[in-house]
Amino acid sequence: MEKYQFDVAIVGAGGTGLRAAIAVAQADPKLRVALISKVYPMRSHTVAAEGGAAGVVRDDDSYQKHFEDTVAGGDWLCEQDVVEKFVRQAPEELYQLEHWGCPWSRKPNGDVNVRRFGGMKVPRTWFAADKSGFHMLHTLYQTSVQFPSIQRFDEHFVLDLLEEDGECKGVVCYDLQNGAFRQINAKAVFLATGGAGRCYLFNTNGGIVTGDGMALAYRHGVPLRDMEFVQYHPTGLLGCGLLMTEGCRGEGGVLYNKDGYRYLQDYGLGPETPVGQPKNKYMELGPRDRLSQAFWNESKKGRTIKYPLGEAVHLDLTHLGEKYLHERLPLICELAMTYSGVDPVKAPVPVRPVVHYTMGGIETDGNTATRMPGLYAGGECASVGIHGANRLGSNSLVETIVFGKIGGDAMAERAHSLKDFDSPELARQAEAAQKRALDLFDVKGTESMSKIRHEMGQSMEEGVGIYREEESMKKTIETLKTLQNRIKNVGLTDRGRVFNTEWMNLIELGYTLDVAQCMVHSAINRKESRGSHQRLDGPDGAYKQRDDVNFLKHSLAFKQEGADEPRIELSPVKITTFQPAKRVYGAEAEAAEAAKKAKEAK
Amino acid sequence: MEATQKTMKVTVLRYRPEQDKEPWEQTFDVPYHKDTSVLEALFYIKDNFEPSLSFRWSCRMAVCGSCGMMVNGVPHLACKTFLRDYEGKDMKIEPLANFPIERDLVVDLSDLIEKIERIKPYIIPDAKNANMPLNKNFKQTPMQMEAYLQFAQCINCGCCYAACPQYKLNPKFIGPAALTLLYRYNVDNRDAGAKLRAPFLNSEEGAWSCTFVGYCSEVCPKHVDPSSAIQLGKKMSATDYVFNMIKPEH
Amino acid sequence: MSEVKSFRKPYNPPVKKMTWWLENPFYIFYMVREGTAVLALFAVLEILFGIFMLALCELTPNQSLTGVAPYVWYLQNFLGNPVIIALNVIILVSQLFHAVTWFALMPKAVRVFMNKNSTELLPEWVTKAALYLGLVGATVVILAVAYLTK
Amino acid sequence: MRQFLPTRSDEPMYWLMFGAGGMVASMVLPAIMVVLIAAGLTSGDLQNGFLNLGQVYGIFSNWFLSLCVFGVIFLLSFYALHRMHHSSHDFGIHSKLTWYIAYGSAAAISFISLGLQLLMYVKFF
Repeated sequence: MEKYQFDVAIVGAGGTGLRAAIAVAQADPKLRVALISKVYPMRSHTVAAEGGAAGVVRDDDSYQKHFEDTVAGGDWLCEQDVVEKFVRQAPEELYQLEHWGCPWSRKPNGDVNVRRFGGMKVPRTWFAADKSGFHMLHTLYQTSVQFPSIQRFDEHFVLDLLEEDGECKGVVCYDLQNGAFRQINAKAVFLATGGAGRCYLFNTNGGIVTGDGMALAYRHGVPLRDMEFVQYHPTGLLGCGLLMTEGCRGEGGVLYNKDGYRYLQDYGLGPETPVGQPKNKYMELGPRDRLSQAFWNESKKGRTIKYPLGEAVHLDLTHLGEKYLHERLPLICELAMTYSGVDPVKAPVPVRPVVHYTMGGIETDGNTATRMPGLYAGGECASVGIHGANRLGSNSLVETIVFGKIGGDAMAERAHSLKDFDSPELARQAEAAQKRALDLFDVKGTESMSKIRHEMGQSMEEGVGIYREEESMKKTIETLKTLQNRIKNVGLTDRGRVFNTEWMNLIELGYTLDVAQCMVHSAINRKESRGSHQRLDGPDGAYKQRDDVNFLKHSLAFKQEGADEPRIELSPVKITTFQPAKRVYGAEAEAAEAAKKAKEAK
Repeated sequence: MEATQKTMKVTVLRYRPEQDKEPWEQTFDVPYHKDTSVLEALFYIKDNFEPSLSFRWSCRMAVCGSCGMMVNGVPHLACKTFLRDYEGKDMKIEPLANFPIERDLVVDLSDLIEKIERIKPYIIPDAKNANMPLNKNFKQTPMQMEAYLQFAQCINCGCCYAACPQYKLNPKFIGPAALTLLYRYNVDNRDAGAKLRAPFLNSEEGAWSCTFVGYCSEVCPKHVDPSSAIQLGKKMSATDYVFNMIKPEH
Repeated sequence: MSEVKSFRKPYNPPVKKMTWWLENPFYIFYMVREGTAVLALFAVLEILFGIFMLALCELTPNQSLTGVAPYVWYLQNFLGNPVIIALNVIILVSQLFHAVTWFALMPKAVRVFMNKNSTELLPEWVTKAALYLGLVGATVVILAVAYLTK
Repeated sequence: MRQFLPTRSDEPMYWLMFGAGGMVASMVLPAIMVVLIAAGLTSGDLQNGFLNLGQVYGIFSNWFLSLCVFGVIFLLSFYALHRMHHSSHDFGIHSKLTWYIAYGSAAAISFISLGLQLLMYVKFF
């Protein structure tokens, strides 16, 4: 097997991975960086992010406000010291991207413009029309090509981490194009592989979002934190689930049920704000979990609109006018036209909640280090602790660059403190990973991979959807257990080594199944409702409430040796200045704030 | 299956490098409805008939640029092309033209990637702005942004290279997407690197290999209009040429 | 990348260097567009031939017919030849076709903003209209002068 | 890592002439063709037909008009042969020879025209 020696190996070349690679290269051009990705960098799913990235720039805004919005939005399950660091570093990183060429939308005077976003008190979302992720990713990719110390391994699929004496010392990957295995020794390994939305059937995610990094860390004993928190985005295009950005509502789009009624006012988000005058944290600009839950309740009341492809509500943008829509939301117009046959200029778009984001991920500290020395993680695949139980829109794009940078700096430091190394043990592990992968060719089973994938997705929607109950979660747990056995009997039809996607998909599905198990086990263990995790059961419906006494804690999912299911533990949440309170939006929030001010005045 | 569902004969070009001497065709009957994309047709084939069929895909929403391929001889994104538009016809899906075929519908894009990276696709600020503090942005009015924004929409799918006869005839040609990106950075008011990019633009394999066929702009799924960027690049290069004649640099 | 075995065997489809353009209507259109240049060259040669024949003549006022025989031959036996007339009609049509394609592409090489504070580009139709106006104007002037001075 | 920079192409010079010539071909040439056709049709009348002797004398004895004719010939020949040179590439012929033939011919056509026109101009006076 070919062997390489690097200082830093980064797995995943999306927003976080690219930012980390640049950070290392800038910290010290002598450090050799391996940037490994199973696709070309610009295919990474960062590309599909639409709305924007939050960073405090306006005079009427402050770090404190961004901090409070984020922590309250996360239902107090955030690491507050990390959030604090995050909001302070966000503007700097956003300006950095601007200097690198990102076409952030502008005000007439030439300064960067910001837009409103759900759950944010003040407009603070930097945006590049509705292609923010696309522009960020391409800017980062194009910027990265000027650093000769970054060696890319495009279309290389990571099979395993290399571990010795409890430290992470590299990865073994497969070159899809050449059909060769490669061992990459590195002093620091950074996982930036994105989320795991593909656990679910209906999601906004690309086909590559299969939770690879999460499963890699999990299999090496690093816990996955808060995996039960899966965000449903309230406005996915009916049928295909493609994302209609929150920016639609930030720009003034409104949601109607079948009676043409703005139903959100019935769910603690009112009173109704006039059409065309969006107000932060009111109505359509409430947080995502609340909006998705409102849809579910409307559906139960029979007030959604029935289409051949399923139930939907209407996202109405028509009052914004053609010129404004084409300037601010060009991609939305294109997507709705192409995939739904609806022109948002003329007619409302049918939308429904769809799985979008995994708040949880690989447990890390505020510097992206996991509990395994040498292993770091950032971006959606990590849980650095800023999203808590519900992520606010436009916090994740900033997360990629802020923690990409922090991780890059941390790894550069570690690389400086270590010498190059190699050992027969690492080679042995690499060979073993190669053998495990190649052994899949010899399985003579009749199971269908696509059936397993479909059943997993279906079962996850039923068990750990917008609302959850013990009963259905148990069913999902059983289903996943049998799928774990069935996947061992998938026979491959083709032994080809070059671009064998059938083989790669099988390994990916293995990763996804592991992550799905962590999600449902974490969920069934959390006997309360918080953020995106809403339960309907418990004695006298006790789990319908937030339970700060028992569950103001992170869930940790550990791999159990010998068992095919994870073990769940709880860990404390870091609270610094912002004590848990009722999470309120709309008029209720304003009343609460007034009361607080009055109290302070006394 | 619904009674209204129709089927289409879809022929896919197959090539397995370890078994086949050259590509061959395989035909499938694919059921479809009004929203079925070519990509979904390929999913159907992979799930139900041929798990070994390989193709690149990811986002399903025409922004990641993975699924460029030839549909009835024309470069398209599979996820943005629909069977309904080929009703009454057969469909033939082939890998992107003008690139070596790696396997089935997967081509070797390394030449495209190398060219994109060759032309220095990043902001090269002038000395005055090189160390701008990170609490300040460059001034860029909406109009200054408009000058390049359209050309920054490229998703690197490779459709324009598959459409370009000049690239077919002379693979040294830097080609539509990379030249568009070059122009995009040259006209960005934050950038001062035009001089460093000029050798690529001015060369025979740069803008001057283009004969303005215009097919790249026709097939571009993001309406980037590369042929326009190249003509504007030619104007830029010609100006540079004339100035260089009047006042040579060395 | 190195001596390690690669399983690659990329297939390079053969390029039909002469006939690639027959595979796609767009390419055929392109080749026809380029082909109009051949006819334009023929028109140039025709004019040059006329100049040559004229230069052979005695160029003093009130010449006898024998002194200007070469040009008269050019006028009557060449330009007057029905084959040449037909050919010239074809050239005329081809150049009008060229004009249409040329004007259609020209806006792509023009990227001007409406005014200093606008993000709106000069619409394509304005550029095109200006070009067609140029064609009509030049045609009217040339034909008028040719008619009036004969 | 030292990158070998490609050399500057001389194409801009020809491209500028091509551009101007293409403009002439699209705007002026149709009218010229109409005149040539008309001249063919009226060639029986040597006194009043199009391009009769008096008229062509008038053109070529006027330095400005003569120069215009030369300009048209010069630009059109470069335009047409430039395009044909590139078309030879489109037919898979990549040889420096076509370059010499194309631009050599265009230059020859222009020089011949210029020479003949000067000759006539001298003859008139």
